[in-house]
Amino acid sequence: MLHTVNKSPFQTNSLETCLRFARASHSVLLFEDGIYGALKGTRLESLITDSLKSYSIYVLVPDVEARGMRIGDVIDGVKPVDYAGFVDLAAENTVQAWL
Amino acid sequence: MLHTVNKSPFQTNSLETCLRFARASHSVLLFEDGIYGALKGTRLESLITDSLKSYSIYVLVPDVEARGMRIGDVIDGVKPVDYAGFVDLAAENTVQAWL
Amino acid sequence: MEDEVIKKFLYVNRKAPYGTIYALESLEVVLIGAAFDQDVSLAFIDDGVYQLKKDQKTSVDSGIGMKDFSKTYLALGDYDVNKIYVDKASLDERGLTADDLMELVYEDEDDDYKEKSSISIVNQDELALLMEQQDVVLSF
Amino acid sequence: MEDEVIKKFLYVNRKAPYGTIYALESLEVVLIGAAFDQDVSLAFIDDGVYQLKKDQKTSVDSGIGMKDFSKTYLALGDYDVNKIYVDKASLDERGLTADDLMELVYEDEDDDYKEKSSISIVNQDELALLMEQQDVVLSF
Amino acid sequence: MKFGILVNEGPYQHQASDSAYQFTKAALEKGHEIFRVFFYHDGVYNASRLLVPPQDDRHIANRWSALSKEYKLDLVVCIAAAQRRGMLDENEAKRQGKDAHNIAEGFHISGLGQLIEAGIQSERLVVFGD
Amino acid sequence: MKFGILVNEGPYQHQASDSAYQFTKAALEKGHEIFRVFFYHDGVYNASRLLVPPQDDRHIANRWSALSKEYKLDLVVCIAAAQRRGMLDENEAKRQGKDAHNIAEGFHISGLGQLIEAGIQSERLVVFGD
Repeated sequence: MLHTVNKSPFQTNSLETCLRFARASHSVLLFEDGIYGALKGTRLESLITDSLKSYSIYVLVPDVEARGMRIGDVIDGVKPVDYAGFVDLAAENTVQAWL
Repeated sequence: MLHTVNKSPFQTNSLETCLRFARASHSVLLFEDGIYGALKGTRLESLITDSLKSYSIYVLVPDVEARGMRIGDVIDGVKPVDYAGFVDLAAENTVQAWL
Repeated sequence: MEDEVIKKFLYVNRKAPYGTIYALESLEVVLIGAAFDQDVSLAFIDDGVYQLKKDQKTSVDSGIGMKDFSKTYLALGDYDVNKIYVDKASLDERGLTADDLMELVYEDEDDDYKEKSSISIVNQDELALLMEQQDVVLSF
Repeated sequence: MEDEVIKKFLYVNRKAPYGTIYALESLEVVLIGAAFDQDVSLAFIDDGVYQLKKDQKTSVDSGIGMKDFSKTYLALGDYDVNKIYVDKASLDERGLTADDLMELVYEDEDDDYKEKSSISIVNQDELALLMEQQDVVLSF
Repeated sequence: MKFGILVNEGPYQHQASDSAYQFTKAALEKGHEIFRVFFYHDGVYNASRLLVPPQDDRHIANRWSALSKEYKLDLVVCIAAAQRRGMLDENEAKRQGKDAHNIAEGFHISGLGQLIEAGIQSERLVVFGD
Repeated sequence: MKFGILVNEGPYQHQASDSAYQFTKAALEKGHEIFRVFFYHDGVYNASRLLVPPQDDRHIANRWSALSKEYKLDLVVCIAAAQRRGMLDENEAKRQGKDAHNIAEGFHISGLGQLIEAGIQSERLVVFGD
């Protein structure tokens, strides 16, 4: 199962709820304003680093770069993908969007 | 100054930020999905009861009733208003919307 | 053959009614979808649980000037949409219980048409398992 | 006389760029508003602080397929929009500092056209005071 | 008192336009003046003449038009936001070489300066959005 | 693999339509099939033929139309959501007694059943919204 989150975790509760329902073997993709959850040094960093122990988290690089961040700003262990990588993830899993 | 909040405090951080900037002598109006912050018995009830010590909080009754709640479900001390009351509050204060 | 495939559809509702149209237009999809004989479940999570609050009261000419569409949920049972899952944690943090929700029921044709509740209040592990079993998840 | 009124306008920006259009269209109001010779301030709070992040990189033909509009903030000084307040708590919880933001400057005509920073990083009491002094608050 | 109103969201999807309407109506009924209602962002969609809501639902554009007629309300749609979103009046359609236009009676298209002017001339500006 | 795509927000205001477009394009370029793109809620506004975005910006409706032409994409606009929001094709305009219509080339209006069918016939349904 692929969970997608497109909202900033500072603005809405989508990421928080998504992580409540994500399970081992699932994947989570952060894109659009959701990429803010994947960044180092924020108040929410531990939410992600803890989650990485249980399942894979991906971040959409074009959304990261548009917002002035670079791969180096992303938490270690979060895997970078482009739109083609997003497609691959969706092909491998049923997709649940946390809007 | 009148602060208006139209989002559910469970979904977004608008109420939380609003309360961070509200000051004594200000007023806060909860309307639309913002009315959920004014209800008794929620996880966030103390956020409102604490705030009531410093400033006035209002809730728009038509929005409360539409959502299946009644005045009795509203935290004691939060003042009910209708649209005319909303107009009065806006006439008395500069308005800042926390969208 | 392909047309006879039965898939598991889950509608995930996480937004409050009236503040946005998602609740209403999600319900419209569910009603149309009911004609397709798929295996349909509805989940209400976060502010989505407020959609099922009883005693909603507004009309085009009073209140907030929008019609009360909550009665439509009561018809779901007649459309054979009777697997309605409500996240317990979401109810809890809002101070709500089953008593605050509308009574959504259906007649069980396998059990002498007895009237049964369509609503199951579930914990997050049960809901996570339900999600994993789906073919299609429509989020609103 | 009425046309010569100078009012205090505050633009409050609380949303991230690109995910929604509010940042871009807010900036369009500020630029048009600059022609009206009012007393203009901008506040960046919550995800709004991300609007000022330097190194934004996208174009219609690459990245997310949207143009990078962040360069427009650099022009604000030329429009005499030079009171830009950034909420420190919002930066802090995002792990950002002044160094992460674009350098927005203006030439101070009262001080031999020296180049000065338009950005003030302020705490919430300073920002609350600023809000209280306004005549018009436009929120995006 | 003189109010200015800013509507930032389109009809039906968000309650913003409904709340703005109820506020505006209540203000007028109390004898206040509404200097202008300005439609910005997706708010420009409120000005569509082509809405066909279900029969038992409110007609958001007509409701604004009717209020405008009754109280001589100034309903202004931001031209930049409207162009981007496909809301055009007859003049704009001609100018842009488009074969149709869709602005309802009572609304007119103008620049963002009209919003700033509403801020200056009104004693209060009230914003309704998402 | 066969994908279905659901777009729940209008052009420009939210990134949903942009992300859906980039996803759809990437999927097609990888050789996947797109069974249908369904526009619901404010997503129906993506189908407007009247958009006039700034010259240096993307044209969201044209971009979808072009992709539809290149790959024979099925772009379906929900009729109920479209009526409510003033998005009409020529037939609908006639039927509703409206004097204009605004649907762009490549899009067509149909019922919500087309969304359910996309769920049934596609191996994956991917939702883009707010």
